[in-house]
Amino acid sequence: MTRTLVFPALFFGALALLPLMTDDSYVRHIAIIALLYAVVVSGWNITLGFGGVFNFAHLALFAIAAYATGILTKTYDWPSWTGIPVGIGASVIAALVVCLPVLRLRGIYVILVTFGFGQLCFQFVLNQRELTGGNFGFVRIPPLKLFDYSFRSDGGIGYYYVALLLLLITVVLIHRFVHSPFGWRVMALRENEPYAVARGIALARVRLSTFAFSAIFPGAAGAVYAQYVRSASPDMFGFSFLTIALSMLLLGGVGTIWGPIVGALVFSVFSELMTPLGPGRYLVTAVVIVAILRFFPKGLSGIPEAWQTWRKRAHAGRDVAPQP
Amino acid sequence: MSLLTVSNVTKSFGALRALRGVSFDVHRGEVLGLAGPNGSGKSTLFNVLTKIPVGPDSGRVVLDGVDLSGLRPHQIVRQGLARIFQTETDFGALTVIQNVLVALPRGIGRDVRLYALNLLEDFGLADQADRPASEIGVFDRKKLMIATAMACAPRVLLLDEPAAGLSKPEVGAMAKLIKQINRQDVAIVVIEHVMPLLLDVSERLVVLDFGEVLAEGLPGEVVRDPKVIEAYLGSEAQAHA
Amino acid sequence: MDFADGALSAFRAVFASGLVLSSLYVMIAAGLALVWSTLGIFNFAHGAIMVIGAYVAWTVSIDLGLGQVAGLVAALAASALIGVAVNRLLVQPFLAQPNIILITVMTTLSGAFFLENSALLIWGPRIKQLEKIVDGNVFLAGTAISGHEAVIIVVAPLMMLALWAFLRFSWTGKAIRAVAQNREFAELSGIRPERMYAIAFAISAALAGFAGVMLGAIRFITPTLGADPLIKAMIVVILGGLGSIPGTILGAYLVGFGEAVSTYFLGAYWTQAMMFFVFILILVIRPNGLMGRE
Amino acid sequence: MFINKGLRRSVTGLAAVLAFAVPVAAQDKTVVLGVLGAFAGPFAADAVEGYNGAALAAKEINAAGGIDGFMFEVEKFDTKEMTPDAVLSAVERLKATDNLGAIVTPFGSLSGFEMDYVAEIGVPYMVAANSNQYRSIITEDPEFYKNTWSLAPSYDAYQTELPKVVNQMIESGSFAPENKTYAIIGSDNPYSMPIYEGLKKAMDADGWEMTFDDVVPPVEINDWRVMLSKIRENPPAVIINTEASSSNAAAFMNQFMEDPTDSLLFIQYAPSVPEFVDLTKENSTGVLYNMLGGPISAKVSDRTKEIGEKYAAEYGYDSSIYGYICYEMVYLYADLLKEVGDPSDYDAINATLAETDKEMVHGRVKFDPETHLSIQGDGYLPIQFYQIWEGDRVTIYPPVYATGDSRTPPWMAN
Repeated sequence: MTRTLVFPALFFGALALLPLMTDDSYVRHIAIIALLYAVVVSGWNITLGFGGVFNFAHLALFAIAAYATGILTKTYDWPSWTGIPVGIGASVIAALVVCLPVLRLRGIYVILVTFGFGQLCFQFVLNQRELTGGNFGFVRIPPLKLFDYSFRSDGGIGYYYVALLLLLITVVLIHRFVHSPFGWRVMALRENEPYAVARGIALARVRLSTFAFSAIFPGAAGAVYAQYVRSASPDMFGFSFLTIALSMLLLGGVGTIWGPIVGALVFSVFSELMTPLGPGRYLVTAVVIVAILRFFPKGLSGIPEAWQTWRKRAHAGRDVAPQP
Repeated sequence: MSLLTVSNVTKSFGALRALRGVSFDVHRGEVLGLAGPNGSGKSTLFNVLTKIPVGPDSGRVVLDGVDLSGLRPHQIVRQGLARIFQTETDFGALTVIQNVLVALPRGIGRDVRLYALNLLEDFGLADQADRPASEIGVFDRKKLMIATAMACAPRVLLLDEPAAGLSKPEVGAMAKLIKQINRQDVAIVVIEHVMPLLLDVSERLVVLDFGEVLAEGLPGEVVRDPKVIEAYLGSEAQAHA
Repeated sequence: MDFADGALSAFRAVFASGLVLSSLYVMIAAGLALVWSTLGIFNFAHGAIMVIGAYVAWTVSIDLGLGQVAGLVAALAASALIGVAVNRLLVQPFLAQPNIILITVMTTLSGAFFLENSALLIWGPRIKQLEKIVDGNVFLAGTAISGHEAVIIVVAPLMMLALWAFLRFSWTGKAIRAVAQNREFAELSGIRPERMYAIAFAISAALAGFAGVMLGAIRFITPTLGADPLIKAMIVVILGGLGSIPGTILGAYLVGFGEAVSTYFLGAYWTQAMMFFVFILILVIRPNGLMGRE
Repeated sequence: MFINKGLRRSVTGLAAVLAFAVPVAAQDKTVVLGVLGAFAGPFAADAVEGYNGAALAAKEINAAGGIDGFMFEVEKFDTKEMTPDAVLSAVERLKATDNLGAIVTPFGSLSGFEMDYVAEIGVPYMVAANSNQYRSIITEDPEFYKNTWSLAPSYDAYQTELPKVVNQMIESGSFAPENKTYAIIGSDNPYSMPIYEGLKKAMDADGWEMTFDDVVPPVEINDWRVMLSKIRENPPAVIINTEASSSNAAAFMNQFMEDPTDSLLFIQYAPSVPEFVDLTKENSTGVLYNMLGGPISAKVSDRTKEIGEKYAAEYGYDSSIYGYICYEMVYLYADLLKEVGDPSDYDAINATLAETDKEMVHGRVKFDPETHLSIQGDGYLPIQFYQIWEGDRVTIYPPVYATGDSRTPPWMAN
């Protein structure tokens, strides 16, 4: 039991100490965004990975949360600490709405309807210019403030720890989910839907709960994102944002707790390093995605397993070798 | 006394009339055998009874006084009508015991794990409780499927070819298992092509042909019914043609 | 009198506009529908292939000055080649996987990004344009449209007809359908499935390239030219339903005329959002499309 | 060449990330000028041309020996998908750049939100677009944004000047309307909408009666015919389209010309994009458009002619507005550096920048201390009206920069 805690403790310990090692704001910014991505992608993994539902509306939930937070805290002067609850609320409600048609559909149709939902939200944001700022985006969202402390001070270190805390909560919640009867039901539905129903699992209720649960994470992350970058843009509904998040998920490995997190962190740094390539970086990204799908279907999280198999094989080889 | 009453159930797929007014009763505590040539509508009958994926076009199914027509598939299971599928089915990514745990109804008691372990013990699967279901043997997977059905606390259990693909000793073990379950006051309807098993466990036999009940009665009498023999021979002849 | 006159001319304009839009959508959706209806694969790179077709035609016909016919031929060849590559690299290696649907969505999306940004690197961000096939205007139901669009109106349904006849009557067409319906059985009958996939993709991509060349003369060519048509084509194909070429034609005309009518009554402002709303609604009510089979 | 340099930077950047940011050894006497923008996607052309213009100017200055020994190096800072975090990443890269002298760019984002973060760096920040967005943020605290200055003027004149020009055409006899009616089309984006609203007010105030009014969403519009048929039901004397997308506007132009009404056609800004003429060919002869902050016509401005020729020689095609303006930004920065002497003294350079009063390719640039935009109007940056005639862009207003007279559009000749 204690052994399983070693890796998480090391991981979060190292991340908690990162600001002590560098106060470089560039590193900090990339780290904050990477942590928020890790939260979002972990949430996506609940529907896509554990639930097996091809939900392409997940990033729209993130954008909806960012807009809801921005509009309520700026236009309607809600205190900035309400951002996270507002973001979660908006995201969960939207997830339940998008889940309703999904209950009736399968396969590619789920992808199309959830993608269509994102496009519909996008059109709404463009159309409601007075409310959302239209295609130029929503700006000057008030930063997060607790008591008298503005999270913008001290080089935004507060945001870093908020994002890290979010990720810690995410890991704890998803860990509990994976080891709970609810989590097993979700996975049972993914493994074999008719069989799951034949064992008394209520498809609609479990699926709605899955969507609501997975929406918590983009909701919270979207709120913090909006308060950190102080802006929301309709590009957040776009294809490229979606593709980035999906690449992270695939890179890390679908259906594991740590895969999406590792994927998000690695991909964030990787994508930042590729910036000088200009449009060429999309070429590299595309090739990397296809290569992962082709050669590492389980993503980075499948590598330890592959390594173990390889080692076993190597050991076996050595054991066999001395025999006559 | 009738526990499950099936009256006048029909089901069509386009022009194909798979079930044409099927009626029969399942009595409390009995094992009812369901026989018939391939394509006679046996598995379709199980499908429409449990509404997986959809219920009958018309007709009534009443379980212990409750009309099932208004219920959704998972509610039917909770009402006490559970089934196994023809092929070994499981939640491969879950462990053996988790396969059982997801099927347990709420309010089963405080220590659900102990309850599930006891259930697995009955099926000789307790020592594999924490292995992924995808890693256990074929016979074990078959037993696990029945164990998960039992986890649903059924009053009527529908078994679709439990002996398919099993070795001779395994068939014997399966027959024992069915009788053992039956002793726990669970009525059983069993579809089976392995005739010795069917005749061994069944107290009564219903024979379907072309979606209709062809014969019904004691196993020994039914198998000697000329209509039944002809139906089987006819399908044999077709198969050889 | 005045009202009746106005209503009539409005009706004509809606008709002309709807016809032009529908024909464009038929043309763009044709290739997408071919691969979707026969192989069950949704090619998200379809729009990007269209873009490449348009650029290649531009390079050959305008930059190198070799004329329109050479441009068209080069565009068809290049896009067919890309279609074969898409199949070879992004579809074939994944066919054995159980969740092929999600995987091909991912791989073809990646393909789209690859092609779009390759176009940006090769041809630069500045907009380009092709020559119209015919100059001048044509009057359709009393509303003027360009001659080029008149050609599209005529060619688009012919293209679909040819596609339908090809699938229906030619050996290759039948073989493609056979592979789609039952791969093992087709293989037993001596059909080579990989080859059928390659042919279907090549034809589909060539159709995309053709659509790109036609569109490139009435719209600006940019690397992102394909994004909007792809989404429209998606709506068309879904509306039409799986496994149905006539359905795709119906879908295209419904979307085109629907857009024109909605623009007239609801205004351009709400038409786009409306289309997505109706799209979702139809998916929920009839997941297999208007003409789709169960 | 650029990519290699970029790669080298990124490798040191990676080392910095892994070693938790060790400062890279500074190179002497190099001043980095950053171009902030999205180098892929729908706005790539703007960013690339801004970069090209700036790079061209830097090359010339370096070839002439630099400024007091300082050599310029122009670098791209890619805002990628233009999502807020990607824009901020680019700003953070700027911040981490050694010898950063200034940011010269068309625009950093559509909303201008990046200004807050650039203000924290303090580096001089010159932009050339999205005046409304930059203004609305700057006016809240001009002192805080003391480093951000816009070489584009306020867009207010877009809302008011059209009736004046139309009246001038009536006076000169090139336009003889039967009545004073107009049709107007808005485009639902924060740039076009204020112009659309303002123009309606200005036309109404001038006694024009509106016969048609619709707003299109900010997406691709393939077909304007339904809208045009509604306009044709009751042909107005003037048709105004504020659609900002040049592609949509070109489609409108062509479809209008399929069956033109006896109306003067004015399209806001979009026809200024070089390709508009390629796409519309002879159809566009007679259309009116205007531009704020655009270069004075090369026929009357030697500066425009000179830059335009150099640009075309270097890159093989004509520059759009941003190539010119970003070119000028680099020369403006060169002036500042010459005066201050120390590129790292941002405060001094910003203070000098604020005092700018210089004749440039698009007119005399002097900044409004309240909005940090270039002052617009007589003697400063003009609003210019053009009429396209057989592919030529004839400046018809203001008279001082005019290269020709307005003419009756060919479709109205009889």
